[in-house]
Amino acid sequence: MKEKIIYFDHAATTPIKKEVLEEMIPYLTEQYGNPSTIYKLGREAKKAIELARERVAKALNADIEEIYFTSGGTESDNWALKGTALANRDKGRHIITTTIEHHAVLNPLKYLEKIGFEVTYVPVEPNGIVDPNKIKEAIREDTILISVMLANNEIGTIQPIKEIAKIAKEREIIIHTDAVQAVGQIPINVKDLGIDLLSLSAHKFYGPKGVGALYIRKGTRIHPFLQGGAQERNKRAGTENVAGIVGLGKAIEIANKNLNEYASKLQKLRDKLIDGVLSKIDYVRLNGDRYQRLPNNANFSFEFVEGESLLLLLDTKGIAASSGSACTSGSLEPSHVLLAIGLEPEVAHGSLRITLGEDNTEEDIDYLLEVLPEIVSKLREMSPLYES
Amino acid sequence: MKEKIIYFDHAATTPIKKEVLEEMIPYLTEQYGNPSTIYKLGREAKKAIELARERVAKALNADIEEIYFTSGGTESDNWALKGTALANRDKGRHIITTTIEHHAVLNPLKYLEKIGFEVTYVPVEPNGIVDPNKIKEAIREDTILISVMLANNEIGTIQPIKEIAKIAKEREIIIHTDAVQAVGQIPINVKDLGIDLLSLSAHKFYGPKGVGALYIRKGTRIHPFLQGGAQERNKRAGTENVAGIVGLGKAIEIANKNLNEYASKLQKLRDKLIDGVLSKIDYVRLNGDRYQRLPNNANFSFEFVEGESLLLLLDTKGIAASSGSACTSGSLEPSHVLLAIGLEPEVAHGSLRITLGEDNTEEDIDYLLEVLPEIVSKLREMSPLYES
Amino acid sequence: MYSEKVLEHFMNPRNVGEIENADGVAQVGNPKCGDVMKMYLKIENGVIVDVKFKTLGCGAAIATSSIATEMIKGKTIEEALKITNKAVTEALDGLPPNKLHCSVLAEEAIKAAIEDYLNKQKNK
Amino acid sequence: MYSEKVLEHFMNPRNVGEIENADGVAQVGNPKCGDVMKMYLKIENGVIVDVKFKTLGCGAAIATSSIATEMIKGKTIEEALKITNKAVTEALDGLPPNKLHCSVLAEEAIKAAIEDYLNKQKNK
Ligand SMILES: Cc1ncc(COP(=O)(O)O)c(C=O)c1O
Ligand SMILES: Cc1ncc(COP(=O)(O)O)c(C=O)c1O
Ligand code: FES
Ligand code: FES
Repeated sequence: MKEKIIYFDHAATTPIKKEVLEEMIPYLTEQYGNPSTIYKLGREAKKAIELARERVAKALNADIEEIYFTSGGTESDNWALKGTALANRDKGRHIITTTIEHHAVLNPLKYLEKIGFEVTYVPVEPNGIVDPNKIKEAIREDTILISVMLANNEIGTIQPIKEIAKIAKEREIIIHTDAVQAVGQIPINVKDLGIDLLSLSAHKFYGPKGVGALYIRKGTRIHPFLQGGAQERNKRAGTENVAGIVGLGKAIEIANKNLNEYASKLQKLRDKLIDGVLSKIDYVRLNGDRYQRLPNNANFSFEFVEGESLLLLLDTKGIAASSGSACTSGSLEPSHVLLAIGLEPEVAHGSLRITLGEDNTEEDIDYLLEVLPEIVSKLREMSPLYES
Repeated sequence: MKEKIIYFDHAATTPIKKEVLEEMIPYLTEQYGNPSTIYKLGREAKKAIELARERVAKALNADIEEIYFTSGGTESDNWALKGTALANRDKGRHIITTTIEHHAVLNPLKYLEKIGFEVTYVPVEPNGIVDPNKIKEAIREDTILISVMLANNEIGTIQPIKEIAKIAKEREIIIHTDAVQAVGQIPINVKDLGIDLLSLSAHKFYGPKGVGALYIRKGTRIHPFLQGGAQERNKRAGTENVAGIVGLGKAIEIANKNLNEYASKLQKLRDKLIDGVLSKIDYVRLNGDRYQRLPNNANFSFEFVEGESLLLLLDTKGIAASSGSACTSGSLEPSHVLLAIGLEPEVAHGSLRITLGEDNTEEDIDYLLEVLPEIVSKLREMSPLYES
Repeated sequence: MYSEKVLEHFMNPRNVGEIENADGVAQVGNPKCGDVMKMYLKIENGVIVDVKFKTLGCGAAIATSSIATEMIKGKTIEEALKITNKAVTEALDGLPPNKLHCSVLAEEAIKAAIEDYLNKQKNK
Repeated sequence: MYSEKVLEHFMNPRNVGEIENADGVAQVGNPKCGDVMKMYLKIENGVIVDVKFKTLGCGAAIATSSIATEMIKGKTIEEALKITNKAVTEALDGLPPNKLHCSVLAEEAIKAAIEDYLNKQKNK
């Protein structure tokens, strides 16, 4: 058993970068002013927030006034969807999304269905990518909103948002993208993508948990979601999480600067991992497109293995990873994403998601390739369904 | 001009206590696991959250499963109001509140009015306290919710929530209280108060900004507000702000332990301040009841003075304070609270809120009592309306 | 989430394997999550003298299989039939609420394997 | 939020006070926020030779009063009438968006005080 933890779950969350925490610390200590106040202590906090806003805007090629801070990806998604649906319900009540969105998109949409909206869930192709033509076909007279994620959190597939945004714009439909998994992994340019709304969450790119942002293109009709004080130009109330926002700003700045280097390093490790697993283990498949995926994501399904057991055994070897198994989720349903790409529930059950980060090394991959086959064998030997 | 800042704006926000930050730091550094994950790093984060939940429950005399973490007081208020209104709209569409609530209550209620609810705003007495009988008189057949704050953020008046809750319960009406200003200042016992929902925010009691909690009595009908993942037992989605939640838990534990000592110290300073200001300055009034107010709050109105100017001059003397002047607010309306207790707009305009904290000393009060009369005189001399 | 006891049984499960020519065998599935458990019994004079299992499932499923086999080994059929999922859960120092259903699998597997034995006896 | 220039004028306002027997006097109020500004002019041969003000209002109101009096002192009436709230704002290195209305008060006070002077002249 190794002492050190090998962390392979960067899609779940990432550690805060040292430089990020360093910029946060003053706002957790002496710079405690409330940014809405008028005296120096408050003005300093306000300035820090505005610098963070500038950094986010720069990273996304947005205008500064188009960035609003939130409590994370979930709030950004809730706000984007409920805020635009309700503000545009005079125009129509139809919304289009895909079958592989995060629950932070699917559950608000389910709620909107309950209160009178209609949602079309466009299926994805077996490679985990949605066909823009199918989005186009789903459009109706009364479609007001399309929400498609930029990159999937389980299988890492990158969606053709630019094409979808173009289709949306031709019909004057609002287009939102959940970029929570994409920020810091692939270049993002909101103007080039042509989108109206984009959600992001700091803890996915080496920033703190509990802070995110929503990009809202100027002119987009949207209601506030958190109502109260006049913060965020009356669009998002609540005393600002100053330290968190400062951390988000610094983290996105660093992520954007290192993007190419980071991505090519991780992609190399990822490919080594994928090749290694596929060649060393039987009855295994790679989930999601082999190439059009995030540089840090690999997702496998092993037959005759259950994901939670796999994770627990990896944990005993000092490896932290994730699974779409029903047994790891409170809901007892296997991952809706794996089912959406056509996996049988039993197979979805035996899935393993490895998501790499900047501290991972070739040796980490070697170690995983050493212990994983043993663990899979051990579990298969215990399985009543497996015949070796 | 003093070098050190004398901070008199603890109702706006408080610095994070050293012991609180110390407990947070591991969760900003090596303990970065996502609490929803199954491996050790995630389980540690989960444990930390559950300890915090226990501490909050203990401080409020609630059950552990009745505490839900949020992104702050504003989210707690939004959730409490919109969540219960929508979940109980089959029973009725009438809501009762007061004229002195925080915007985090008033603005969600305005939104609910837009979508078909009716809201009665019960006026308060000139001392800034609501008469429970007036709440009772406002109740209708279709009243589903009453929301009255425990203590007011501007004038510090403490409201008779226990009596109001009793009235509500007789009629099976849900009762929410915004305790954002009360926590850490006065003892709170949710069972004794007899309330269904209570909002709090960590940064008001020496915890971090951007994290709060909502107490939801078991059996209260309420919809989730942030929808997505299965966090917080499916009631509040989003990757948890682990460090923030840990900070909240530690801060409320300390606040509760030191409550009596803290309150009696601040009350003494407050009384010295009130007596000093009222005796040293002309044309001044104390806003809010002289006795039934938070131990740390003093709120004055000076005629022939405008609040923002007052704050700016105090700032140059190293004093941080607050005002309900229109000029300090984005909205250009003077404080709705000061208008609600019967002040003329001109008088509300010249208000000064001093809210004390544990680091304040007698010397701080002496210093304020020395510089404030000079500043008020200087401004009055500049006023075209003042005749000395 | 899991108790030390659960983790210990999960990591070192007792009685994993098969029994050739077992006197009672049954495979049960958990409809809730798709997990599968197979139980083999060797029975002499109404006493369970040996038991083995194979399980495809979560940590709780494997741990409950393991402890359940320990609990019935050496017991009479009547005693074994009295073992409930509650007893199994308690023996493991509890399970998280969303994992309680996993322990039902173990109870069912024991019952089904004994039933298989009794049926075989009848048909002898 | 405020520029250094605004804060400097706020803290050290120029030309505060009254002029006895002023040639033009006017008091204007800002309906938006309730602030009040009073302007006193001493005018000789069509030139503003002295100016004083009193203001009850926010930092921006006081700073704009102060700089506006500086801007018109020594100017002819015609020149003074051309001074807009925009010019006043620019001279202060800008104002926050929600404080732009404050500078209108200064422009109005100048205009009203000159008007008062012109009316008095007519009635002489
Ligand atoms: C694609 C996607 N959307 C939304 C979220 C929600 O973000 P958060 O948990 O920060 O609220 C996540 C991560 O959990 C995600 O991966
Ligand atoms: C009474 C009251 N309610 C609600 C809030 C909102 O809390 P937060 O700003 O932490 O969201 C505040 C403070 O701003 C408050 O004083
Ligand atoms: S048996 Fe599958 S969740 Fe436990
Ligand atoms: S004049 Fe009142 S806000 Fe500036």
